Amino acid sequence: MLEFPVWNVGGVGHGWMIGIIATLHVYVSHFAIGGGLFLALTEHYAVKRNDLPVLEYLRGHSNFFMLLTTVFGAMGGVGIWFVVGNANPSAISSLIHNFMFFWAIEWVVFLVEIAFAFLYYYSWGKVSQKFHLQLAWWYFGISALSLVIINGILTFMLTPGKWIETGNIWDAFFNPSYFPSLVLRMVIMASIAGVFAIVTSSRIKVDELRHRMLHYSAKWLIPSFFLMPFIMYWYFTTLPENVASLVQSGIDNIGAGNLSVLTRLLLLTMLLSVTIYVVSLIGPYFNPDKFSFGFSILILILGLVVTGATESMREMVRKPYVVYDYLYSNGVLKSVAADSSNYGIMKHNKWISEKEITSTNQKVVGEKIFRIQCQSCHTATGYRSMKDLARGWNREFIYNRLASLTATGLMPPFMGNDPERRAVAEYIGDIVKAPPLVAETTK
Amino acid sequence: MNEILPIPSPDPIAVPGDIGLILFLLYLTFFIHVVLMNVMLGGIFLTFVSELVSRLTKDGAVRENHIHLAEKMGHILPFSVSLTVTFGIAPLLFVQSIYGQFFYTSSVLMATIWLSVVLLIVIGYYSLYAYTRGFEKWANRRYLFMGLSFVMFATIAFIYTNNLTLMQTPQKWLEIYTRTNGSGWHWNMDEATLIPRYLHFLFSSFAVAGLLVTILGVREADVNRSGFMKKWGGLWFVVATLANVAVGFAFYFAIPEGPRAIFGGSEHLNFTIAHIMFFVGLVCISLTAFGKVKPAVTWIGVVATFVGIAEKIVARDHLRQAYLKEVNWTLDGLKTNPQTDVILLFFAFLIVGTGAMVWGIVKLRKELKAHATK
Amino acid sequence: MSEKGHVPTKRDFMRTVFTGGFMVWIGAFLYPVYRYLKPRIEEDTANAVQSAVVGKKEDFDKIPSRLIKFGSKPVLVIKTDAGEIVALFATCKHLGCTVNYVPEKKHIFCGCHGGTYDINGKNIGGPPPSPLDRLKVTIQGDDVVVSRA
Amino acid sequence: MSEEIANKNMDDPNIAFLPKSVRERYDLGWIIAFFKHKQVPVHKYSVWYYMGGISLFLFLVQIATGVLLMVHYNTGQPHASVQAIMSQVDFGWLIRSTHSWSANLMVLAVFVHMFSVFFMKSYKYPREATWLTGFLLLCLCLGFGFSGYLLPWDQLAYFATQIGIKTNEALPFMGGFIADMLRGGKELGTQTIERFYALHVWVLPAMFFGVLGLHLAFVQLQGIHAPKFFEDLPPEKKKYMKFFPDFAIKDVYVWLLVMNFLGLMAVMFPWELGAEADPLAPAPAGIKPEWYFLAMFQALKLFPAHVGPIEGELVGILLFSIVGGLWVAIPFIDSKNAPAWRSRATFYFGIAFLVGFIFFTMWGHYSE
Repeated sequence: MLEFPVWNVGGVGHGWMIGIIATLHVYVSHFAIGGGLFLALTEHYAVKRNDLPVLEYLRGHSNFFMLLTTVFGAMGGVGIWFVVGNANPSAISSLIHNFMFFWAIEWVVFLVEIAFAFLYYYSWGKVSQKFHLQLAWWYFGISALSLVIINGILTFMLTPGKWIETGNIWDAFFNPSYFPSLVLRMVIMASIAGVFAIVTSSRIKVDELRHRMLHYSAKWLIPSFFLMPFIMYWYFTTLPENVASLVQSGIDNIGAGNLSVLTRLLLLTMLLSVTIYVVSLIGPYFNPDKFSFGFSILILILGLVVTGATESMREMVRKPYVVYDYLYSNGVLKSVAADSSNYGIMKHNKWISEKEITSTNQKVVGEKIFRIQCQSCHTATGYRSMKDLARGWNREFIYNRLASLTATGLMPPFMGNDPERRAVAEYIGDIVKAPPLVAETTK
Repeated sequence: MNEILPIPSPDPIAVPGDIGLILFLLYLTFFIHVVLMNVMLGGIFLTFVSELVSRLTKDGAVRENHIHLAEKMGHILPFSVSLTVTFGIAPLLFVQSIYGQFFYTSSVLMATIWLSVVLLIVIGYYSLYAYTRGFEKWANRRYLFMGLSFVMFATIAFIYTNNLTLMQTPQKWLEIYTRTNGSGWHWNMDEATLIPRYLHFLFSSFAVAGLLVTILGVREADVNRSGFMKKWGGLWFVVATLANVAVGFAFYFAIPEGPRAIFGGSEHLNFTIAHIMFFVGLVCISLTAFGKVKPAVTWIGVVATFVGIAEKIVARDHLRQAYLKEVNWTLDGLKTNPQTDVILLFFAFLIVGTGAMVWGIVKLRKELKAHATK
Repeated sequence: MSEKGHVPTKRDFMRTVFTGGFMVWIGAFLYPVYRYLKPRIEEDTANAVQSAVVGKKEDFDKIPSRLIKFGSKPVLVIKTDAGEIVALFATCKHLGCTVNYVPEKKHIFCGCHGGTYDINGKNIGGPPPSPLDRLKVTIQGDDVVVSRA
Repeated sequence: MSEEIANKNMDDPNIAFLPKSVRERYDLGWIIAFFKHKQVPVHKYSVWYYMGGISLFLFLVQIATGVLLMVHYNTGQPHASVQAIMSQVDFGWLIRSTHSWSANLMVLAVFVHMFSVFFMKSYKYPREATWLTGFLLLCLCLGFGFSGYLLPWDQLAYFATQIGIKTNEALPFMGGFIADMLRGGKELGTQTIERFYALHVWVLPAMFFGVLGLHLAFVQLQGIHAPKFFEDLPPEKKKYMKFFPDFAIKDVYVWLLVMNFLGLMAVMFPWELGAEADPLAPAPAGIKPEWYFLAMFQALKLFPAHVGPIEGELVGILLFSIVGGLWVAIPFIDSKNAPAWRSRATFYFGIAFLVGFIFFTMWGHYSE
């Protein structure tokens, strides 16, 4: 579409803006579900054994849980919505036009979830144990339902599957990676619940209870550690590209296309998650008496970094699309992109106040076109910068390169006619301080 | 569509439901959002005022009444934030499906400010919790939390007013984008309706919060406190509503003539009913506050006010359509492709979800009673 | 430590689980090291594919270029405007990506870092330090045969 | 081994985790007992006690990755072989990036360790020798950095090394000799690589192991130093934790975290390899040495070409030598019975040194 104005965030880049908010939100919202299971199951055992100290701990933990998930978790979701709307309106518009009523359903579920979170928290000690436990299970069930729904929208972006041909909403929702992703997230959230429980447990004042709860919380990390590799493998088999070969290319060659970052993120994910597992076993599980709050915070941070790594992996695999095979990262429809060199960006995007390219405004217009088309992923001198990526290129080469962007398999085509392409090449040429073109090659 | 203005084309995917249905859902959820938002924003302000009064007054009885009210509000307000936010999501979703091309554009033009809303809510929300949780512990300083929270939410309201006025004036967009260089830092200050519109909403929130205090007064068992709350709440309602008449006129005349014409035409009936309702509300609440009447009178006033608000919400959207008609955009131009099965599923969820909440609350009240008597 | 006839407890089980996990962890570290040290089976040029038929002559009239597998290596076969058929190892001299022929521009392009070669494999732009390796092309009857030079 | 000792070993709870076959043959209980006996003071600066351990850990990483790099590195084709490591050998880029990152982090950790030791005044009697060996280790670290930096033989490495050696050449009497010995000739060339390689993988490690052994032995023999305020506490207020297992387990966490940080950096910001060094090409603009030499490099620029009859650079180097000499001699200046003013002066000298170091490094980093 390329008809929206573009928010200019300087060197940070849209990717980081979205990435930071999304990572925090994913972390906390998975905790909102896994933590629900933790509360319900732990309360179930505590009630069964009439273990009052544990119930007292749960009350404190649920206070932390409620304050974190109903405020920070909820606002994070809104934050993603806002920031994606600002950074990539075409993408959010596509999703809303497809999934509006699924989102409406998600909203109903969220509303009920929040209501039950409050009911659960504020009824501690004021109602029968049986009813309170019931509320806990209700909360968990409803929050898991919210994942069941939002998962359809999330996975759609990566694997729209048959929707591309049929346009059928159910094909979009139950897309190829729907189920592996759902199971993956269910397993992850149990371990995130464990991580947060380790944090609150390490604050318990009574030694005996602290040791017991640390030991117990650490167990929550074990299932995901063993199940994860299999589920990951299942998930990868449903992905569009041959991910295995992408990963291999990153193993032997760091330069071969930027997709080597996928391998690197995968390695990082393994390293960090295994460390979390080892630390939580050596510490909270086997030696709870030698474990302190400070180290639990470090586990928490490691968990956040893993979340960030896996989420950006998901983004990486999707390149160059935001909705695979349908909408490119910069908001260009694949169907429109077919005729890229005759597109005439200035005709379609009326946000460029200059109406014609002249030798004097060439670079200004070039910058504006760059901003519209490239800034969803690149910046001039900051994140994924032209300064680094085009270092050492001459202007003619940049000009030619812009015509063959799709050859990388990572980028959408340049949408624009010859003078527009020349204008962008001149702009980038200035960034990398390329020598000016000799007069006859410029028209 | 307009050839010169930089309005993006509508999304190539059709709107997934009947426009009338979506507008109905938009009005319904927005109505609930507005009432909750008014309770929240006005409530925070009134509580802040109560805090100040209790600090400045020398009269022990007045102080006690205000502190009691502040504590009561302190328990309600965090819920109201949560519900306001949640009920804000739905209308925002519906509005994007219909007015997306305008709404996204204006959001991008003020993106930095727009995004900061999220941070401001988090701060305002946590500071409310700090107020409630630290009511005893930080008795001397707790009013600061309430003040901070008010500043946050009042700013958010202002940002919303900026964005929603900006979205209906595409004529100004290109100039703004060129001037700000896309930095996303734009306050829509040159908009004539901005300030009156904002004050109109702000005063409404004081009025609705006053209404809430009145209702709390009616339901209060302690005669002394009940009298105080009815008077204090009613006073806020009456004063804020009267002030809104003045602001309303300013707002009305700030609207450009073209869109304004609808109030003489298609919206005339709608508008008249709304004003009659507000008048009824004003009379009933005044009687509650300053006379001795049955609770039924109060409830009539409440219902009348709510009907008035609902009418105004419909009128607000019609005004937006009138604005956009100026740039040759109408609802008729939208393609629709209703996803009937998903819509039915949505209603099923709505019914079952409401049922679940009702079950939870009813059972909770029963349990609370049973537990208390034990 | 455990005595004879000792019934395994949950804690013992957990120790096993932990040890198992720890082994996996160590393995995860050793795997890259193993891959790093594992000799790359260098192509034994004496025994490798020496020549291959890559198609009929007239195949190249319709589609001027094709990428074929020569043993385990990709080879690019292009028919030039002059009618000559050129065969080149399609491995970029920069970092070993597979290059691609761009018919509109009549040059060979590497998508990884934007290296360009002319139709004869000479490096003309971007980072590649040297030309692509050429193969010998002979016409035997109708068949186009590519062989190591 | 006598039956008696074997029996004692069998019952020693300290080594119960070892298999029976080991316990009946070797008398190992005393090692664990020694570490269990050793205590670490617990106070607000305890966190600095991890720095030495971190440095050690990073050194171990250096050995492991360094040995792996030797497998594919070829002094005959330095640049091409590193290029191959980066783009052909499986996980070669990972090993090299880890080696480079770990090297830098190790230098950083050693610096932090040194300053924390300095400000806790741990160098004082009777730990002078620990300080001296520590200083030697720092010098060896810098030597590792300097020699290792050249080995990939790219433009940056070439010119940064060129500058480094030239600076040395300014020294009177010995300067030219040292420079020639380092270069293996009058010019920096491929013969230099052989020398640097020998230094980097053989000479320096051998020296490092020896000095490190001494350094650790001193620490073990004398125990961990506690700052004065802790020593002055009444005995009942002094808190200690056992080195083993309490401190050791925390050390493990810290090492794991450092390892993750290292992995994060190596994976997300892999080390780059520039174009092959070409002695004939003009030096690219803004050549700078590695950050740990940057402060010196920047400070040297301040000196005018000539100070009186002497070359400015020489004056600078002499000045650095004096400061360095003072730094080494700290334990003897601020000695056991030194008057209070000398102790204070030492402290301010340390502050000035630290601030100056950071200031010049930043300046060097941000100047063109």
